[in-house]
Amino acid sequence: MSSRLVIPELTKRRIRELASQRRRIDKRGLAEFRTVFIERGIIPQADGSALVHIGNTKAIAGIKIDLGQPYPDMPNAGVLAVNVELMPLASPTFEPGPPDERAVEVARIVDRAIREGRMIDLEELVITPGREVYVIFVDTYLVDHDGNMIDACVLASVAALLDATMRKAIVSEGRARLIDERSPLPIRHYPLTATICRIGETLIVDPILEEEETAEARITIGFDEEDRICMIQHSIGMLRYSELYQAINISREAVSRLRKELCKVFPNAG
Amino acid sequence: MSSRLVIPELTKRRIRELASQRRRIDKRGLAEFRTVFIERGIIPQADGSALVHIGNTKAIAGIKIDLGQPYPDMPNAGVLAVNVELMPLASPTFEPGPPDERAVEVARIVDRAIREGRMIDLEELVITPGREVYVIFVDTYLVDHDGNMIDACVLASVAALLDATMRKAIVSEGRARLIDERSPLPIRHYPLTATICRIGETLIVDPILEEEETAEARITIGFDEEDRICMIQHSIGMLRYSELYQAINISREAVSRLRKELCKVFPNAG
Amino acid sequence: MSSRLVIPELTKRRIRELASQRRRIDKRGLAEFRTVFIERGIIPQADGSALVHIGNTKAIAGIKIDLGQPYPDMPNAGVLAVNVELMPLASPTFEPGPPDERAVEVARIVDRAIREGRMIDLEELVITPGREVYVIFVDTYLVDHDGNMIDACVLASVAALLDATMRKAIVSEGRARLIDERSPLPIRHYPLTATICRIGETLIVDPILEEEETAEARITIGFDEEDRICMIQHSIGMLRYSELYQAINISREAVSRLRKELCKVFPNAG
Amino acid sequence: MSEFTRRDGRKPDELRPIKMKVGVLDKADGSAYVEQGGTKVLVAVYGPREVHPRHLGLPESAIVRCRYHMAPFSTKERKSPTPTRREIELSKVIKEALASTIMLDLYPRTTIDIFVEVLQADGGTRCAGITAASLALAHAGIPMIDLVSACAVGKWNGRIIVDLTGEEDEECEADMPVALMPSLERVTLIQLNGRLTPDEFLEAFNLAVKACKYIGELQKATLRSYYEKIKEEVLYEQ
Amino acid sequence: MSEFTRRDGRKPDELRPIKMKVGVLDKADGSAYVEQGGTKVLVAVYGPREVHPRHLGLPESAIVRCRYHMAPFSTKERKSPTPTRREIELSKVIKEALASTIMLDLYPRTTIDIFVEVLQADGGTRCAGITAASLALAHAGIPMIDLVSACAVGKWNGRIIVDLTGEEDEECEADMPVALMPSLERVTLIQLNGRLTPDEFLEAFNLAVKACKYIGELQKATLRSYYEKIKEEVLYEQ
Amino acid sequence: MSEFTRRDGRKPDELRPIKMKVGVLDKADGSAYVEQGGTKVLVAVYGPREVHPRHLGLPESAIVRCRYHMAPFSTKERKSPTPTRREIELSKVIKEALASTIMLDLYPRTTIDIFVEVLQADGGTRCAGITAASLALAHAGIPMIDLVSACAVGKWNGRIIVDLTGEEDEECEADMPVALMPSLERVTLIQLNGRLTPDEFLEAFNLAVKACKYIGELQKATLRSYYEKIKEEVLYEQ
Repeated sequence: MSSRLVIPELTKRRIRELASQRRRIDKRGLAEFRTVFIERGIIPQADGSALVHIGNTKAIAGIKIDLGQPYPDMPNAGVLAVNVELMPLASPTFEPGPPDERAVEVARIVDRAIREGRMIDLEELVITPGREVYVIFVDTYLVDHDGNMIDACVLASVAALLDATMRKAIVSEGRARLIDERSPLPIRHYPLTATICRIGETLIVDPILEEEETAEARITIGFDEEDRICMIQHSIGMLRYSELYQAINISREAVSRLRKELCKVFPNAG
Repeated sequence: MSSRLVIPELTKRRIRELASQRRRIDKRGLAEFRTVFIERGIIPQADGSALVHIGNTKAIAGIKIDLGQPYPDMPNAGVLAVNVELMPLASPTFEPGPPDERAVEVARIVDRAIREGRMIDLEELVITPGREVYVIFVDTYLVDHDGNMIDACVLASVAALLDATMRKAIVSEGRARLIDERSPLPIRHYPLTATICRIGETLIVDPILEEEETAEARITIGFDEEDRICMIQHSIGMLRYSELYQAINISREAVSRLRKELCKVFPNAG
Repeated sequence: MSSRLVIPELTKRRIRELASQRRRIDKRGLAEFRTVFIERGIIPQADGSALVHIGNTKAIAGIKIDLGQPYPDMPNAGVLAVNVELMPLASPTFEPGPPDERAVEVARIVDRAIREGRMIDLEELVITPGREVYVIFVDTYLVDHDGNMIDACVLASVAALLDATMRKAIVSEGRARLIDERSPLPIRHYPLTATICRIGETLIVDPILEEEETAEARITIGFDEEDRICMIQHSIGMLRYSELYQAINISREAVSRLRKELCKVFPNAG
Repeated sequence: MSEFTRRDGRKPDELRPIKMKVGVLDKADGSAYVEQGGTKVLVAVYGPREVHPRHLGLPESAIVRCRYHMAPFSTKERKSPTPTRREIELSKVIKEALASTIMLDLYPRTTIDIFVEVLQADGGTRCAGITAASLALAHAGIPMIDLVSACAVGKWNGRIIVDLTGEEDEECEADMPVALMPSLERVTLIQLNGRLTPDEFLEAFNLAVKACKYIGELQKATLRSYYEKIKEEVLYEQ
Repeated sequence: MSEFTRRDGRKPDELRPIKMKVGVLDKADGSAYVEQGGTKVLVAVYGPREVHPRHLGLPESAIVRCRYHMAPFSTKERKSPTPTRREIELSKVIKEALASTIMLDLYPRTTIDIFVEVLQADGGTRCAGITAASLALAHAGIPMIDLVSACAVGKWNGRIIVDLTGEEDEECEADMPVALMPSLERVTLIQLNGRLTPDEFLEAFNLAVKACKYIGELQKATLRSYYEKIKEEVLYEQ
Repeated sequence: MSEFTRRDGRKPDELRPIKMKVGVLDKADGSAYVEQGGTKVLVAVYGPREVHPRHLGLPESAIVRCRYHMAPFSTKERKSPTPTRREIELSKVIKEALASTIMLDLYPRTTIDIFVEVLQADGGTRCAGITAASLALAHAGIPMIDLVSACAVGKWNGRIIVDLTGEEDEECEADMPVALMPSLERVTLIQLNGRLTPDEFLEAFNLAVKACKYIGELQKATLRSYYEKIKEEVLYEQ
C-alpha cells in the first residue's frame, strides 16, 4: 500500500477555521471549481485523447478501439473497458505496481459514470451479434495529483471519448476488419461529476489536496446533461441526511458550470 | 507467509504429560474424533454443498459443475478441480491472498483422496470425447480453525459431492448445453481420512489446535468404504516403523467411526 | 530484489591496483577467458541441451520444440522464446521467484544475440503460414555464479541450439503433428559474446565475480562468425569514446578464441 | 403501490426475510452471520491487534482493513477466487462505511480486520455484509458510536423498490446501496448505479431510511438475545 | 518374482543405476547431484545464514526452507517455470522430511535453504531430491542425526515394485514415495497416491526399507570418497 | 548523402523536430517533457528521499530507481499496462545510463526515483526518455557531473541514419541507441540490436555523437530559459 501524505496540522487547522467561516484557503467560493483546462487530441496516434487540468491536478486519457468478442452474457453490446492508473509521476505517495484500491475505486467510478450514464450506445458497437464487436479501451492516467482525482479522471475520460473516432468495419467471409474511414462514437449522453467534501459543517466542491486530507467526509455525484443523477460514490466519512440533500444540489450546479468548460471544446456536450 | 500461533509452553507441557499417561486435555479417547456435525445443501444456489464441524473446526464446501474441455492427455475423463482456502475468517494466523503452502497441501490431499480413492467415475462425465466434458469444481473453505483442518476439509468436500447433482447435457449441432433435469454424480467410492499426531510416544486421532502445535509428528491416512488405504500424507516429523503400522490401524478404526456420522446424512456412504 | 554480495574492500583495492599494472588477481591475461568447458546433450529428454563452464561459472540450457501459433505480426516466422533464470542454487544473492531485472536483462541479451545475430532461420520453421509454426523454447539456467553470467548464458544457449534436433511435422487435414524423424535446426549464424569490464583505465575480458563488483563499467559485445557486431549491451557505468573502440577490438579477439572452444564440440560453429 | 408486484410477489417497500446470528465462529474476536432472502454472508472481525508490517500502523489511531470476498460457489457461474475489481472496490467502501463509526483513537498502532465472506449472492451482498460486519464489531466488543444498518433500494420497472434480489438487480434502471446509523441519522455509505431524477433519489433514499431502521431493530434484538443467552449460561454454570 | 518383468526389464525389487556426487557447485555451502535412471537432480544448500525478512526467524532454532523446482526442459512437454501446486506441495514435504533430521536448535534465528532442481524427470524426483538434499546438507557440514535416504515403491500391474520410472508412475495403481533414516529405523516421509490394501502396504513399505538401506550405503560411500579425495589433495599440496 | 531519402523525407543525418520543457508537473521534485517527432515522453523525478523498505538503502550512497513505462495508448496496438520484459530491461539500462552521472555519495541512504512515461511511441523512446530524465534531474536540483543526451542511430536500407521513426525501427537492419555526455566525451549507454560491421559501427557512433551534441545544446537552452523565466517572475513579484 502506498504511504499517506502528511499535511501539517497547522494547515489543517487553518482550513477548518476558514471552513467554519465558509471560506477556503485558496479564496475560491465553496461551490467553485478551480481553473479548468481541456485539450483534445494530444495523442494523435490514439483513437481519441485529452489532457485536462483542474487547477494543478492533471489527467490524460487515451482511447483505443479494437475488434473483439462481446461478453457471453451481453452478445448485443460492444465492450467498454476502463482502466485508471495513479501514475507514480503524480505524487510522492503513488507507487509503481498494479492499481491499488484507490485506483480501482476511481476506475469503477469512471466506468459507472460512462456506462450507467449511458454515454455511449454500446448496442451500436456490435458488428456480428455474439461474435464480433468494437472494444473501447479507456486508459486514464492521473499525472499530477493536487486533489480531486475523481472529477479530473472522469472529465479526461469523457473528453477523450468525445474526441474519439472509430474506424469503419468491413465484414467479409464472416470476419470483420477495420478500414481507414472514421466516424465519431455513438454518443448519447454527457455525464460529469462533482466531488464534495465536508469540513466541519461546511460542504466544498473540488477539494485541493490539503482540503481532501482535512475533510471528514467525501462524496462524488454525477449528472448527465438533463440533470439526472447518474452516479453517486460516497467515499469517506459520514453525512447528515440534510447534508446529503444539500450535496446533491451543490454538485448539480457545480457540474453545470463544469459542463460549460467542456462545451467550449465540445459544443454538443451540453 | 502467515504467522504462527503461539501456544503457551505450559499448555504444551500439560498436553505432553497427559499424552505420556495416554490421556488428552479435552478428555477424549486417543482414537476418538470430536463431535461431528454435517449439514448438506447449505448453499442452494450451488450444485452441491455441505457444512461440517469437527468440534470447533468448521469447513464449508461448494460444488459447481460446468461444461468444459478435457485435459489433452485425458480425452476420456471429466475434469475435477479442487481448491481449498484457509479463510482469514478462520484463524488469526491466516491471511488474505493466494493459497499458501498449507492450503496447497490440503487441496492436494483432498484432490488425491477423491481422485485416487476413485470417488467419482470421471469417465462417466464425458460428453464428447476429447471435446466436451463435465468440469467439477470443488471449492472448500476452512472457516473456523481449531485443529485438524485436513479431515474437516476432506469430509466437507466428500459430503458436498454426495449432496451434488448435475444437470443433463443435450448435444445439438456438436455442442452441448445443460438443461434443468438433474441427476446425482456417478459416485463409486467413499474416501475419508483420519489424521494422527504423535506426542511423545503416544498417537492421538483428530488433534485440536493445541495438540497439533505440541505434536512431534503428523500423518493423515485415508480409507475407502472397503478399508483400502487410498491416501497417505506424512506432513510433519518422524515415526518409528512400528508407529507407522500402528497409525494405519488406528486411523482405519477412526475412519470407520467417522463414516458412521457421514452415513447418518448419506446412508449409501458406507 | 535480491541482496547484493559484499566483496571485501581489501580485495577490491587489490584488484584495482593490479588492474593499474595491467594484471589480474587470478593471473589471467587481460583479454583471456577462464577455462571453458562445453558438454552437449546432458538432458537427453530435451530436444537439445548443453552444460557450459566458464571457470567456476556454470550454465545449463535446454531446448524444447513444440508446435504453436506464429505471432500475428509475423505470420511467416517460427517463434523463439528465450527464458533465463538465475537459479537460487547459483549464488547466495539469488532468490526464488519471478526473474528479476538482472535475469530479464540477460534473457533479452541472449534473445537478441540469437535473433538479431540471425542464428536460426525462423522462416524455415513455418508449417502453415499464419497458422502453425515451430516454437523453440530456450530455457537457460545459471547454476553457479562466479561472474560473467552473460557470456555463460549466451554460450550455453547457443550450444544447446546447436545440439538440438527437431521432429518432422506431418500435416493432415490442415493440422500438423510431429513424428519421430529428426533433423537439426536451420542454423545460419553462430553468435557469441564477450563481456568486458573497465577497472580504472584497464579493460578486462570475462570478469570473475570480484572483478565485476569492483568494475566501474561493463559492456557486452557479440559477434557472428564473420566478425560482424550483432549485439551490444552496455550494462553499467561510463566509457570514454576511445575505450569503447578498444572494447570492440578486444571483444572481437576474445570471441574468436571462445569460438575455437565451441568448435571443438560443434565443428561447424566457426 | 398496491397493484404493482415484483417477481417474487413482494410489495415495492417489502424486505425479504432476514436472519441474523452473532458469535458463530470460535476463533474470531467477533463474528456474525446474516441471511437476507437468498443472500448469505459470514463476517469475522479480528482486533484490535498488532499491525504487520508495522509501518502501516498509525501513531494516534487504529486502522481498519476489510476484505469483501465472494466464495466461488456463491454466484450462478463459478467465480474465480482471485479478487475482482468489484471486490476490491467494495472492500474499500465497506471499510469506509464502518471506519467512521468506530472509536479508532482508543487503539493507536493497531488494526481492526474485517473479513466479509459472501457464501451465497442474491442481491444486496455489500449491504448484508455491512449489517453483519457491524454486528461482528459489536460482538468483538469494539466501541462504536452506533450500529450501522444497510439496505439497497433501486428503480425497477419505473418504480422505487427496496431490497433488490439478484434478478431485480440485473434488470433494474438504478440500484442504490445505502448504509445508515438510523438513530443518529447519519449516512455512512451511499452509492448509485444507474440513473435517477433528484425526486426519485429522494423517494429512494427515504425508503432506504425506513428499511435500515427496521434492520437496525433486528440487529439490536439479535445482540440482546445473544447476551441474554450468555447471561443464562453463566448463571446456569454458577 | 522371476517371471514378472517390467518395461525396462528390471525385476520388481530392482533399482535403476544410481550416480551420486557431492561438491558439484562452487558458490553453495553444500551441493550434490544424484542420477537415478533417467531422473537427474541437482541440489544446493545455503546456510545456516541470516533470515530475511527477520521476523521469520525463530528465537530458539533455525528454520528450514525448501524449493523443489522442475526445469522447463526436465519434462516431456515443456513445463512453465512458474511453480505448480504440485511443486509447492513437494517443497513442503521435502522440507519436513529433512527438517526433523537437522539439529536446528544449534542455529537460532538462522535459515537453512535447500534448493532442489530437477534437471530431468523420469519418476521418483522427490525421492532423488531428498537423497541429494541430505548429501548436500552433509556436504555443507550441517549437523544431522542421520542421513535420509528415499525411494518410491508402488503397485504396477498388480505387483509391488520399487523405483518406478516416469512411465510406470503414469500407469501404476499406486505410487508411494518413502524417505527413511535406515539405521535409526525412522520414517521421515511417506505419501501414497493410489490404493493399497493394508497387506500390500506392508509389502511395499518393506521393499522401500530395503531400497533405502541400499541407497543409504551409496550415500555414505559417496561422502567417504569425497572426503578422502579432499584429504589426498590436502596431503598432496603439503 | 544527397540522393538518399527517408520515408519522411529527412536526410540520413537529420533529426526530427524536438520540443523540450522542464517543470511541467507540480508535485514532482523535477519534471520534463520531451517530444522528438511523434515520440512524446513525460518524466518525473522524486528524491533524494527516504528508501522503503529501508534495507534497500546504501550506507554510503544514494540508490537510483527507474521505471520506464509505456502508456496503453502510446502504441499502435493497445499495450497492456503490465510491464513487459522490454520495459523491465529498459528501466534498468536507463537507470544505469543516468546513475553514473549523478553524485550519489552526497545522499547516503536515500533513493532518487525516475519515472519515464511514454505517452506516444514513434521510435527512440528510451533515448527521449534519457534526454528528458536528465533534464528532470537537473530541474530537481540533483548534482550531476554533466547532462546526458541520447539519440538512436541505425542502419536502414543499407545506410547509416539518425533518429529512427517507429516505422524505420521496424524495417531497419540495425538500431543503436546511444547516450552520451557530449562535452565530457563519455558514453553512458550503448545498445545494438541488429548487425553492423566494425566500420559501420564507427560511422553510426560518430553520427550519434553529432546528434547528441545538438540535443545537449537544446537541453542547456531549455534549462537556461526556464531559469530566466523564473528569475523574471521573482523579480516581477518583488
